[in-house]
Amino acid sequence: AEITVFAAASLKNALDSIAADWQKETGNSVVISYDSTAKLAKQIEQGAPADVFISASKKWMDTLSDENLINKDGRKDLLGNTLVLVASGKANPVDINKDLDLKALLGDGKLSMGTVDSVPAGQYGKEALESLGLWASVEANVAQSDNVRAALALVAAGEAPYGIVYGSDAIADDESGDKVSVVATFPTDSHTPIVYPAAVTAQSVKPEAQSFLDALSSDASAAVFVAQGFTVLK
Amino acid sequence: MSDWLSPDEWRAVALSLRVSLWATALSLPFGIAVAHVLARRDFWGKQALNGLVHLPLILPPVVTGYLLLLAFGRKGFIGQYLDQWFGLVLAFKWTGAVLAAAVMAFPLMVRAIRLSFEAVDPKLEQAAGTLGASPAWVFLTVTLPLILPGVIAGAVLAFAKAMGEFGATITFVANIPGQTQTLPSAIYTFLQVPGGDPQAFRLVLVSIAVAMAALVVSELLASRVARKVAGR
Amino acid sequence: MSDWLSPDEWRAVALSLRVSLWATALSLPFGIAVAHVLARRDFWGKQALNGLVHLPLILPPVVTGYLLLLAFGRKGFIGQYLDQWFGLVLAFKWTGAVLAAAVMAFPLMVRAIRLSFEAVDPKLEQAAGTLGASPAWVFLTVTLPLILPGVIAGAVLAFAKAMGEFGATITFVANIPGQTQTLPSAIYTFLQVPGGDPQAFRLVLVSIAVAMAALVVSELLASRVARKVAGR
Amino acid sequence: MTLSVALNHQFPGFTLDVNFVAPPGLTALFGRSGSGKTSVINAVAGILRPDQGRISTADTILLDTSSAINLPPHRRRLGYVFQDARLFPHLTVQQNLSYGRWFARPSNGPNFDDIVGLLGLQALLQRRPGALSGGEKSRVAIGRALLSNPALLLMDEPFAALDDPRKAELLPYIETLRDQTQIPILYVSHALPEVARLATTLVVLDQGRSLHAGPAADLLADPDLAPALGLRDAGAMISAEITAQGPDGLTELHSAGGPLWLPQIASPPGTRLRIRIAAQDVILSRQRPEGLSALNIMHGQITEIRLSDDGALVQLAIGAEHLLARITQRSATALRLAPGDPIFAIVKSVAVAQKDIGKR
Amino acid sequence: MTLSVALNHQFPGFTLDVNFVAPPGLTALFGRSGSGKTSVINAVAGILRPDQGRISTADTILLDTSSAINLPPHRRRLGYVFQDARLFPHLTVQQNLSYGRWFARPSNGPNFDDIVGLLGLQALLQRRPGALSGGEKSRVAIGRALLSNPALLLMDEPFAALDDPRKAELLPYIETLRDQTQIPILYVSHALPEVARLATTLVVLDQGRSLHAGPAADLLADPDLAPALGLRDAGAMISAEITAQGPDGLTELHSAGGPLWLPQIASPPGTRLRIRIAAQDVILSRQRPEGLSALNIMHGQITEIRLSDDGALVQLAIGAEHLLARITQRSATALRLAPGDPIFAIVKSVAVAQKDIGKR
Ligand SMILES: Nc1ncnc2c1ncn2[C@@H]1O[C@H](COP(=O)(O)OP(=O)(O)OP(=O)(O)O)[C@@H](O)[C@H]1O
Ligand SMILES: Nc1ncnc2c1ncn2[C@@H]1O[C@H](COP(=O)(O)OP(=O)(O)OP(=O)(O)O)[C@@H](O)[C@H]1O
Ligand code: MOO
Ligand SMILES: [Mg+2]
Ligand SMILES: [Mg+2]
Repeated sequence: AEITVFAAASLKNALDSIAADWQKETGNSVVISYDSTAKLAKQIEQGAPADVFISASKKWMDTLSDENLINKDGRKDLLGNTLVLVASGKANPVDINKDLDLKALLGDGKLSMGTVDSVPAGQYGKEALESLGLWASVEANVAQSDNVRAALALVAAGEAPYGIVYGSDAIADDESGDKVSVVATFPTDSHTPIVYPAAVTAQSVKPEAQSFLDALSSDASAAVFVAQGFTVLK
Repeated sequence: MSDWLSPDEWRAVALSLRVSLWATALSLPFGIAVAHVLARRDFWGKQALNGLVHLPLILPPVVTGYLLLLAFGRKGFIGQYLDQWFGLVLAFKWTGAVLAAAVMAFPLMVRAIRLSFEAVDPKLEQAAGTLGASPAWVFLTVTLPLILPGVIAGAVLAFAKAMGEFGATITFVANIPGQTQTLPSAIYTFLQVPGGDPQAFRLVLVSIAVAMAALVVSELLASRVARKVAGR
Repeated sequence: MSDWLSPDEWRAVALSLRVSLWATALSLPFGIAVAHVLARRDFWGKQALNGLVHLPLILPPVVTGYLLLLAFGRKGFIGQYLDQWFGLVLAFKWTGAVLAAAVMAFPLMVRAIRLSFEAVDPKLEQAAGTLGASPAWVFLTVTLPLILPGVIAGAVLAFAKAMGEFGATITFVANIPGQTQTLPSAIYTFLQVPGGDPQAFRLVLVSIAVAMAALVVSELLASRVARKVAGR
Repeated sequence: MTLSVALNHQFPGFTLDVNFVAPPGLTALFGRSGSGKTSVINAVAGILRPDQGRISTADTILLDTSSAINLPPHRRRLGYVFQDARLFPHLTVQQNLSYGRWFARPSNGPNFDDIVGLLGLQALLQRRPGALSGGEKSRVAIGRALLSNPALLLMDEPFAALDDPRKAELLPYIETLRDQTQIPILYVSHALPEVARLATTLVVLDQGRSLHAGPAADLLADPDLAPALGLRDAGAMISAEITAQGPDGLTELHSAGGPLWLPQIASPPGTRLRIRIAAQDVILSRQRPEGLSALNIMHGQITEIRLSDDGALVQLAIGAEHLLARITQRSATALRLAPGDPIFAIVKSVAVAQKDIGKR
Repeated sequence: MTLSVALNHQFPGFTLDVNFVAPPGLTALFGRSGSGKTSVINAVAGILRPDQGRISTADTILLDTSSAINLPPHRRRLGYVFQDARLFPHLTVQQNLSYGRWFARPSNGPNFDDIVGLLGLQALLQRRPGALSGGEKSRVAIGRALLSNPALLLMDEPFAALDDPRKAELLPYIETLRDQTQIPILYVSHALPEVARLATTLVVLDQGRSLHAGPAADLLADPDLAPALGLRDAGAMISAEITAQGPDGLTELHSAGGPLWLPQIASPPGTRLRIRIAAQDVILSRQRPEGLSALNIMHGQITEIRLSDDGALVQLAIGAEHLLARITQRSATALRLAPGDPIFAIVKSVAVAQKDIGKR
């Protein structure tokens, strides 16, 4: 049988490799539609033929759950992620805490983030800065992009000296670190935990959907996710 | 070369071509009809029609995609009847990608053809009428050949736009490899993951190559037609 | 009405208008020049120029945005010189949004104007030449007035496209409320949050209203010009 | 078939108010530039919809604004030679010529090759109109209209761009069309000799109004009308019948004023002709002159003398017909001409030009 | 100023090979439809770049393909009346007329209001060309060219769409231009009387080649050329001088053949004129005829008789000038005409038309 997975775009590298293995093992086939979480959720609201939904945001999964569009029993928080401060080019680490003069660090440059009202990474970032009491000082200097990758690209291109992105995005891209370097990781208590919830959709009639979801939690899968910079939630 | 692209990528290239060709071909008659009406007739609601045609240009593509989803989705107010009556499902199918591309390209196509309509000398059409040609024949034997440069330009614009269309398409039909994943969707997906840039770049080159080939062919065609229309 | 939109939203509306108008106005001379060259001259590399012009149509907008970033960013191969020599910075500025919108709208503008160039009877230009008008004067007094319908059509298309442009803009200049947040960015943001649809819908209406007003004005203008060009 | 035309139309700054009947044959619309000739023809073609009007033939109402009848042009079975050629630029000359034949018209019209030959278009058939010369364009336009096998032929200055030898070849064809088919021909020209030769009916337009309309022979011989038609072009028509073909390239005719010799006319004895004699080509003499190279001397009687600043216009009765002569006042005085006087009219044979001869 | 033209150009299926000199005055290009007249004028205007050629005036080389000189049209200071009017559709009639004046040309050209009046365009100034009548368009085109104050005037059948009264008003203006300014005029027409009246030089084109080129008076009086020019239009030119204005609207002139009386010519005694007398308007007589309405009787001597199928063309010497007469063979035989015979030529005063008179 063939199942269709709707997954947040940032998961592509890991999911493609896991899905390939799973297909080999089970003989089933998987097709995965990657997009921003919001668009995927809306498509599911409009009857998209998705069997599995892997969201980058708890809120959208909750919304679908409230609308009874997912199988609530099978829902699980699959992955976690870290939030990091990246700098353009090679840069020295900084200590991120209430006393950090982020404004001075930026100078007249911008702080590149996902859109703070809508893109999950942007929302987490704003929350973290607020809890550290740094938001007010830099708010005016924040440049928001419509996804994390775009936010990272602005840093990589040297447009913005600093940016806030997921740990998973920051590492793989540029191991040599001559375009971006991770200068700090936000304390986990400065923001609500970053989770990637996954569930089978309510309309799915394929048993393979649940088994694929289960396979995502296998040790082999976990290794793949970790290699891409995610944390695996048990 | 076949190693250079993965099977899914080949399928994305093929799908983009298929979608763009169908979108161009299917919308052409409507484009000509709407352009004709806008160029030649005065009627109540003309401005509204004109506005409607331009809408996909004015709105962010995602919005157009959502509107398509709301209208032509499985539960949409048009989509449900298409499904019930004709068994035609558009959302999340490649046919939906055709619709999305056609809608997005429509304003460009209509403008080009409309300009050509406006440049046709009505005196030639009158002359055809005096020679016994009914309005339909006048259209086929005089007007249509004379607007051909505009029709070609409109078709080329539409094809190029369809090749590049992304926002509305991915919103309306999602991004399912081998089914609804067009070249731009595939490019977008690569851009969303760490290390995906070179892959994206490869596909961008493919996209450019295909579109350039189409452009060159169309230019040759257009210049032949233009020479003919100029009467030489 | 002023309560109906938040101050940031008002600023987005104003910014979109400003960006679209500037993008249209600034690209118009280039659009006319490129259309002229494509319509009238034959030269080595013409096909390449033609392809380049169409590129923003063919590529997904995000890609165009990235390319702009690479070229016109602070460290971009063009951007750094703009900065050094003219102190002109585009990234994160509304001026960058103007560039993005202009680039995205350029193919539409060029096509419309080019079609009009091709419809001008060269015999009229010859007549002007025999009356003592140098090529530049011929262009100003004969060609330009005659292609005005195409110029208007091109400008309208460009303006509409600029009002709706999102992908390339947000990638190139990001989304800084009050500085680079255009209407489409604002709409997109609302669409990304659960329950944001009504808000987005409000802004879509604003967007449509503005663009319709521009369309109606342009149509009136165009029909006056067309009557004049037809010699009546 | 008779065509009746009554029109009233208001352009900004110009009023068209025209009323005439075109009996079978060729009706010429004559008038100065801007007098409304093209507008009248356009209304008959259905291209101009007048504010008020009625246009009809014996069996069809083409237009009747009072009962909202308005046959579209393609149902009017026209052949319209436009003042500007209006060729289809995207079609070859051959396709332009055949265009009217594509639309299910009875196929007993003129033969394609004949028309192509008549108009000298053989070498141009595969060209497109763009780079044709002015005269070539107008020849194609004439051919296109003739070949569409029309029931009503409209010709708006069809020969203005043609050279005289070509014109001389085409005029007999138009005459044959006029005489052998029943199709009414509306013909615009400002060349009065051409009009005089071709027209059975003449409509004189002035500033949008039909000043005079009637049989061409009557109007052309009316000294009152001469100024309106242009003095230089005044002239009358007389009828004559071929009696013999001379051995020296001359044809003998019999007219009411006596025998006439004209350069060879290729028609058998018995053929009746209309001959136009321009008023300025007539010399008057009291005695029968002798020893002159002019062969044609007709005897008649002066019926009217009209003096003006430009000279004297003398109308002569030649049997039941009339001849006009334009002479100087000084000659009129010197010869003491008076109505009722018998008089000789001298016309050089060659002054009666080939193209001033029409078959009846 | 003298214009020299030598051209060679190959169209697909048509070769242009022309060589002539246009001395000051008006040079007429005469030839059948498609003979290459417009092409020659286009080359002079710089619109057609011939494969090979050289076009120059005394002080400027307009084109020389051998040294790659090719002055663009706007530097040639032309006034070109196109065969098709080519008005600017987006400009009013007034703006069309003024167009040439926008480009820094010396402002001593003709007066705007004079030209507008001459062409009868007052009422049209604010209109756009779209809905002008055929003749109105060509009048605007003529005005536009004249008002651009050109150093070289090119006119391609400028009067084809004009009625005779309007033509009669315009021809004297062209004559004045020809005589009072030094600008060369290249003039295309297929109306020989017009050409004869206006032309100082005549170039006869046939299938792209310049068959004959030379002083118009010589070519028109050459019986060898008569068939090429169209027999009906053959005719010679003689010069005459006004001697008196008669009280009865006639002007007396002195010619080598004797006194002539023509309808009033508004020029003072002493003015020298060129008068064209069409060969077919001349009657020959052995004796001096009496009692005729024709006032003009010239005495001369037969120099040449040329017989053809169409009759006899007789050339007479009138003093140092020549006259052509076309008569029938029968008359030639009856009168036993032979070279050397003294002879009388009768010309109706009115047959020497106003428009056949040109100021020298
Ligand atoms: N649409 C219009 N608006 C205003 N005036 C018009 C319009 N159409 C024609 N006219 C005027 O009506 C008059 C008659 O035009 P028409 O073309 O019938 O003249 P015509 O007799 O054919 O002249 P010509 O011999 O010059 O071709 C002209 O003065 C013309 O300018
Ligand atoms: N671009 C071209 N290609 C082929 N043939 C051409 C081209 N331009 C002109 N000709 C031909 O050259 C010949 C001369 O044309 P031209 O316009 O000079 O004639 P013309 O003497 O002005 O005739 P008319 O009196 O009919 O206007 C014509 O037979 C025409 O068809
Ligand atoms: O503007 Mo889009 O949503 O990147 O195609
Ligand atoms: Mg007319
Ligand atoms: Mg010509």
